Amino acid sequence: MTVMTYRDALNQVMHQEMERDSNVFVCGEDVSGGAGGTSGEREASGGIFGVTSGLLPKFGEDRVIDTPISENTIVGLAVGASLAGKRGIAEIMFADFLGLALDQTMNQAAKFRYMSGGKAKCPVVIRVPYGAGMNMAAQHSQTMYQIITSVPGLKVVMPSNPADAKGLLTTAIRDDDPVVFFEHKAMYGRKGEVPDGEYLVPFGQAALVNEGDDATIIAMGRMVTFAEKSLAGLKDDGVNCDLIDLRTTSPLDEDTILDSVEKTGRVVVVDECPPRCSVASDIAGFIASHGFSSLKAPVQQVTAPHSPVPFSKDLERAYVPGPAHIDAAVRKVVSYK
Amino acid sequence: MTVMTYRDALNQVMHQEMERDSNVFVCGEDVSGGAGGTSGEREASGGIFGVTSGLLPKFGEDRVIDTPISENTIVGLAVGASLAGKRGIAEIMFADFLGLALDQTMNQAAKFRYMSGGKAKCPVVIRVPYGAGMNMAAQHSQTMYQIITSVPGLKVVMPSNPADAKGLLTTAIRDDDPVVFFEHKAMYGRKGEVPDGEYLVPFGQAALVNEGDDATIIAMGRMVTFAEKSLAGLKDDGVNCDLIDLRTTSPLDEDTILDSVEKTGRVVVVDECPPRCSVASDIAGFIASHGFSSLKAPVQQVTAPHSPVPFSKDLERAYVPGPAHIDAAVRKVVSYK
Amino acid sequence: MAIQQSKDQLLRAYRQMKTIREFEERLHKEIMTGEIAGFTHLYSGQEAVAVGVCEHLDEKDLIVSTHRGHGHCIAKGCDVKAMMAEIFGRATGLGKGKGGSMHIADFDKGMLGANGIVGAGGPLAVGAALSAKLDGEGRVAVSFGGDGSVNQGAVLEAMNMAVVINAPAIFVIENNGYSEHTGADYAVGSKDIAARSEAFGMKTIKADGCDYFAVYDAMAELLDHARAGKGPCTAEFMTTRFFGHFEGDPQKYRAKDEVKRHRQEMDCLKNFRNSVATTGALDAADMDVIDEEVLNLIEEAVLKARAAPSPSPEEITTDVYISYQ
Amino acid sequence: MAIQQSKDQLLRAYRQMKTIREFEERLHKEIMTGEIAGFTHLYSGQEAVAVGVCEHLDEKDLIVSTHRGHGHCIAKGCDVKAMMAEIFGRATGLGKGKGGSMHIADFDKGMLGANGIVGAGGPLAVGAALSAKLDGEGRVAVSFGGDGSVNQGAVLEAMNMAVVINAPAIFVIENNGYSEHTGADYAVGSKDIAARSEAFGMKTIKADGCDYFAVYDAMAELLDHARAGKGPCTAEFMTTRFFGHFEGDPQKYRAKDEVKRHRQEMDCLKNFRNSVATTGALDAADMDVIDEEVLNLIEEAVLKARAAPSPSPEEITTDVYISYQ
Ligand SMILES: Cc1ncc(C[n+]2csc(CCOP(=O)(O)OP(=O)(O)O)c2C)c(N)n1
Ligand SMILES: Cc1ncc(C[n+]2csc(CCOP(=O)(O)OP(=O)(O)O)c2C)c(N)n1
Ligand SMILES: [Mg+2]
Ligand SMILES: [Mg+2]
Repeated sequence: MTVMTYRDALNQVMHQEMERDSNVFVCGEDVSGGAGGTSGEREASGGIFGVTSGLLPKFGEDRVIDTPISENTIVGLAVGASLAGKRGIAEIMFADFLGLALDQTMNQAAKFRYMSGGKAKCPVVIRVPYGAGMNMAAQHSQTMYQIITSVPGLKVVMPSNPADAKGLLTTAIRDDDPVVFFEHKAMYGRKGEVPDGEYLVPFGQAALVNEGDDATIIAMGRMVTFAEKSLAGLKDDGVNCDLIDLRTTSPLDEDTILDSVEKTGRVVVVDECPPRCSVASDIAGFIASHGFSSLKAPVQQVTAPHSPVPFSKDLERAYVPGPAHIDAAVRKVVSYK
Repeated sequence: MTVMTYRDALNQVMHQEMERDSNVFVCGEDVSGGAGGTSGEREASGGIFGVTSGLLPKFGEDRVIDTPISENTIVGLAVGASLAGKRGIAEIMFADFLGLALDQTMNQAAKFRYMSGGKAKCPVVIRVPYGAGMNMAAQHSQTMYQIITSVPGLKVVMPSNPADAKGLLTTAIRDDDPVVFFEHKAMYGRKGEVPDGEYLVPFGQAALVNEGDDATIIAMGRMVTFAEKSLAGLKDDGVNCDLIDLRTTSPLDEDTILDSVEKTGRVVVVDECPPRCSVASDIAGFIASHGFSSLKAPVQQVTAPHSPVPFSKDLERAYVPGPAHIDAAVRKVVSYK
Repeated sequence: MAIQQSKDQLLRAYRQMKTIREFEERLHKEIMTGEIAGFTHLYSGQEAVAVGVCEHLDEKDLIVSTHRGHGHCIAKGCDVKAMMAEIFGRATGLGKGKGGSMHIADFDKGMLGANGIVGAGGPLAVGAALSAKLDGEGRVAVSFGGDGSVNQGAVLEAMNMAVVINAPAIFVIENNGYSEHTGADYAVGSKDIAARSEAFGMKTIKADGCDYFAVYDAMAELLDHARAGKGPCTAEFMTTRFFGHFEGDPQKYRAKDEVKRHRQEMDCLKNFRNSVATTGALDAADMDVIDEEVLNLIEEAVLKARAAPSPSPEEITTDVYISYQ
Repeated sequence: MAIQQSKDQLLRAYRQMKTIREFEERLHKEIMTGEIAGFTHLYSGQEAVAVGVCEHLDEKDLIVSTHRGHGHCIAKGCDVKAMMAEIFGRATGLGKGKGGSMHIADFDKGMLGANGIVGAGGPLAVGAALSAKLDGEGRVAVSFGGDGSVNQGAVLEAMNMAVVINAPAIFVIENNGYSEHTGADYAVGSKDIAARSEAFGMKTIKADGCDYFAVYDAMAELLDHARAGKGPCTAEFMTTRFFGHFEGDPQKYRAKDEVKRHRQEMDCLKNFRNSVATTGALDAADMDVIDEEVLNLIEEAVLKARAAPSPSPEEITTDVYISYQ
């Protein structure tokens, strides 16, 4: 075990996997930075969030590819190469820009295996920093994972801590299906214990972060960290909750969810998305269909409001679901008669 | 009242509204057809589904604009013009192609009013033929409305019959917010009674197509027609259902849903989308959160499977939710003890 | 300065073009019977392009195709019977009947798929070319696209991307004068496709796409360039389609006699027979034999496809991971 | 053949450029205090472009801007205090603090918004130009974009679209040598932006973006063309930015002394003062007075913004229809 940041854990995986498999390559805007221009240093940035730093010096320009601003083609580049034997890792600088790359993601990557009757394999990973909390306003703060989760053929990964970041990205790179990997911008600096060496976390297996009989809190990505914060205060008042970290929203670990619901009968789903067709509604709907007999109270959905992400600090702070919202929702669900 | 097709109802509205307001214009691929080339006839197609036919001869090339194959720019063209005082109607030939135009739809049209603090107005309508049933395979058959419904700032319209097609499109064109208007490809030929003259159907008001106390069926778009088919057989066996046609998935008519659920306590949601983050899950989740106290049985979600749309006739027929699936779900929900 | 081709080469090229032609002419008839569902875009008229390009390629080279992909598939070596079965939506099809006409692919043959999204092949081909570049074995990737596809941002981005990463990608633009019901002279603002690829910094050749020899010679030059690592290239081939955009298209946008005239004046098969006759490279008799064999092959393909079973319902949820059942 | 401009015109142009410069230099300091949140991209160094373009426009003309939009806003007449308040995230901002630096807009002034999506302005500007065309009053729409934006499909599609529908759109490309941390000579495969717009069939002029007069004269020619309905045009202006891509950028990708050198050799304000001195068109004293006034205006704008209230929480759900509460 080594204590490192979420960013460094992701960076370490790309070093390890590119070392291990010469078919793995990385492409995106400024993944190294410094190409062309009067170039002081060749690797001038290592990714705008620093996640790909150190790759260029080690693996060279052929496998660490700085690209023009062409999101759809960045994904297409990785997809096309992956259909032809490589394992491409495409970085889309902000998840919001998937709006430009959805065709290659949804209509191409997601469907090749199916449309070809299983002949095609598309082992591509699309890394996307997502989420609000850094005052980047409406076009640089969206969640997007609800949209990608709705697309059959895509796997959706949302690590909530450095160890999972490492284990899930390793699994993603080795997976033969296209994976969209959601990294919360506000978590890159988060530190945690990370297993040394090779470490894989399987898809479709949620983590039971905390155990308790009073209610089930289901969260993903950064929302897990907020749910954790709310646990302490609740515990002080004698409220003990299961906290389920989905880790991957697709595939979904249905068993872990249903087992916990059967035990507690009271559910709070926490999701950074706006409410409509969100993962929160998806899980709440799933429970209404498959866990109904165990339900003792209305499922509480803690989400952002149905509006774009506001810029102003105070507004954004109030916009993003936080520990206070979760705390209130849990108290509501446990007190329901 | 006049009996006409879904296609003709839509076509009539565009004629009426372009007549009424000189700011309204239409743009898209082959909306007239016949531009350039050796051009036998100038209006050679009137839209690949014929929905925009007759507009060019009447309103001319300035307001009926054939475009190159540039989906993102087709939407951007309508959005930019609408920000500058016009009311653009952009046709995206297949809803699937929103994958190329999502930036202009989600990051631009949906957010201008909010980001500008209310100064901007973006009265654009994006018309998108959607859905499976015509053996057009995985890239020409998707639903897409679950994705658009998840985006704050966009209104989502899904007429299930010719009268609503007329009333809702008229409302959409006059609405000052961006509207994505979903027309099911397989419904264009559907005939029905349509009010003459000016006719508006307000957004956010579902239609109670059928009344019954045993269960609530909630559907939208083409799924309403399948739900209607299933009603007769159920009635013969003494099962009477409320059938709610949402008409618009965003805004959502929450009251009509909750009133019916309170009455029946048993719900079937029918949605052509794959299950994850679908409108079916959205409604089921909404009921689990806001209608729980009236629920007497698990909410049944009738959706497509979580796979792309297959080409082969037999596979596609089995893929799309139909009357048989609905019938089975209703019987299950009413028999639940 | 036409390149010398052996008799065998010429006979194979003729057989390929003829196979595509008869495949499409037969489909045109079959579709009228209503047995074939969905969208079908026929390639008749453009055979010289697919064959003139693919005769230079082997299975390790990669191609990315379009909605009008049957010709590219046959030229790249896809099994004609398995293709026909796919178009009929049968379990014996190349994609088990799950893809259909717009999604025929054979990855073992380096055929990365027809594509229903106009322009999507551009980025995919540059990715395939990147794969070839990383392997360093002189392979190339060819992106087929139409005159309409050069107005799609994806293709324009892909051209720039290919130049920036120096990928061995070749953009083959088949200019048949129309994108659906709209003339290329309208939708291509500049009316000049070759100038676009040149402006992106690519070696570009424009040639007659109804002349197999012109296509073959142009591609020889571009492939030398790309295989040598000198960068991506573009070819614009002027051609025509003998049928509507898709089956069922009334083609009101075309002059009444246009197709008839083109079938007389721009038929690449006629052109081929004429030129080999004048040069004496081939005997008509040899080609007549091929014609016979091709017709039999197509007949057999149709009969087999008709007789083949539909995929079983379980196939709906195979070839994709499934969650939330 | 520089166009004659009156003393008043020149003084106003100088004031506009100076206002942009001081606005940005002051923001650079304010951002260090940590009071301003989010992403801020400063325009210092490029003032001659925004002003040389917008001095030709009136409020009925439309512009679409970028992430680096402060200069365009000021040049198009947005209220400096309301802009500063917006960047501070205050209720008194142009967007009530809901948009911020990347989304400043003032529709009453024909300023259709800065934009966080590189390239998105291209299609929007063509749409705005279409609106102008339909109104038939000779209005135009200007799309500002950087060297990086010409690799974005949306911009390339928009250029073709503008030509096809003959919209009075003018694409102003500000080539400051970098897109974020990548050189334009790398990301623009052809290393030649003007050739692209020409290949799309547009009249194109390339000029020195650090020389107000060069920009002004080039735009005069293009605007005559566009307003006369002769079609869209493109201008490529060579310029530089004096700060990092965004505030906090260590700029490792630039030669150590590059910014220092550019501030000495490529400062459009210095250039302006020099040329009006040699021609004797303006007295330094008049400009000194303007410098003074501008500094006071910026100081006042900052003080007012700091003192202004944040938007109230209810604003989260206003200016958007709300469903599913
Ligand atoms: C992104 C996208 N937009 C529109 C269509 C509908 N469509 C299919 S083919 C076609 C025309 C393509 O023209 P061209 O590229 O010249 O190819 P051709 O059909 O002439 O072979 C169009 C508009 C599509 N399939 N994909
Ligand atoms: C679609 C999109 N991709 C990437 C980014 C991140 N980004 C912001 S500015 C920028 C560089 C833009 O370069 P250029 O167009 O030259 O404008 P400049 O910053 O030089 O003014 C990038 C990559 C973005 N905002 N939008
Ligand atoms: Mg064509
Ligand atoms: Mg730049």
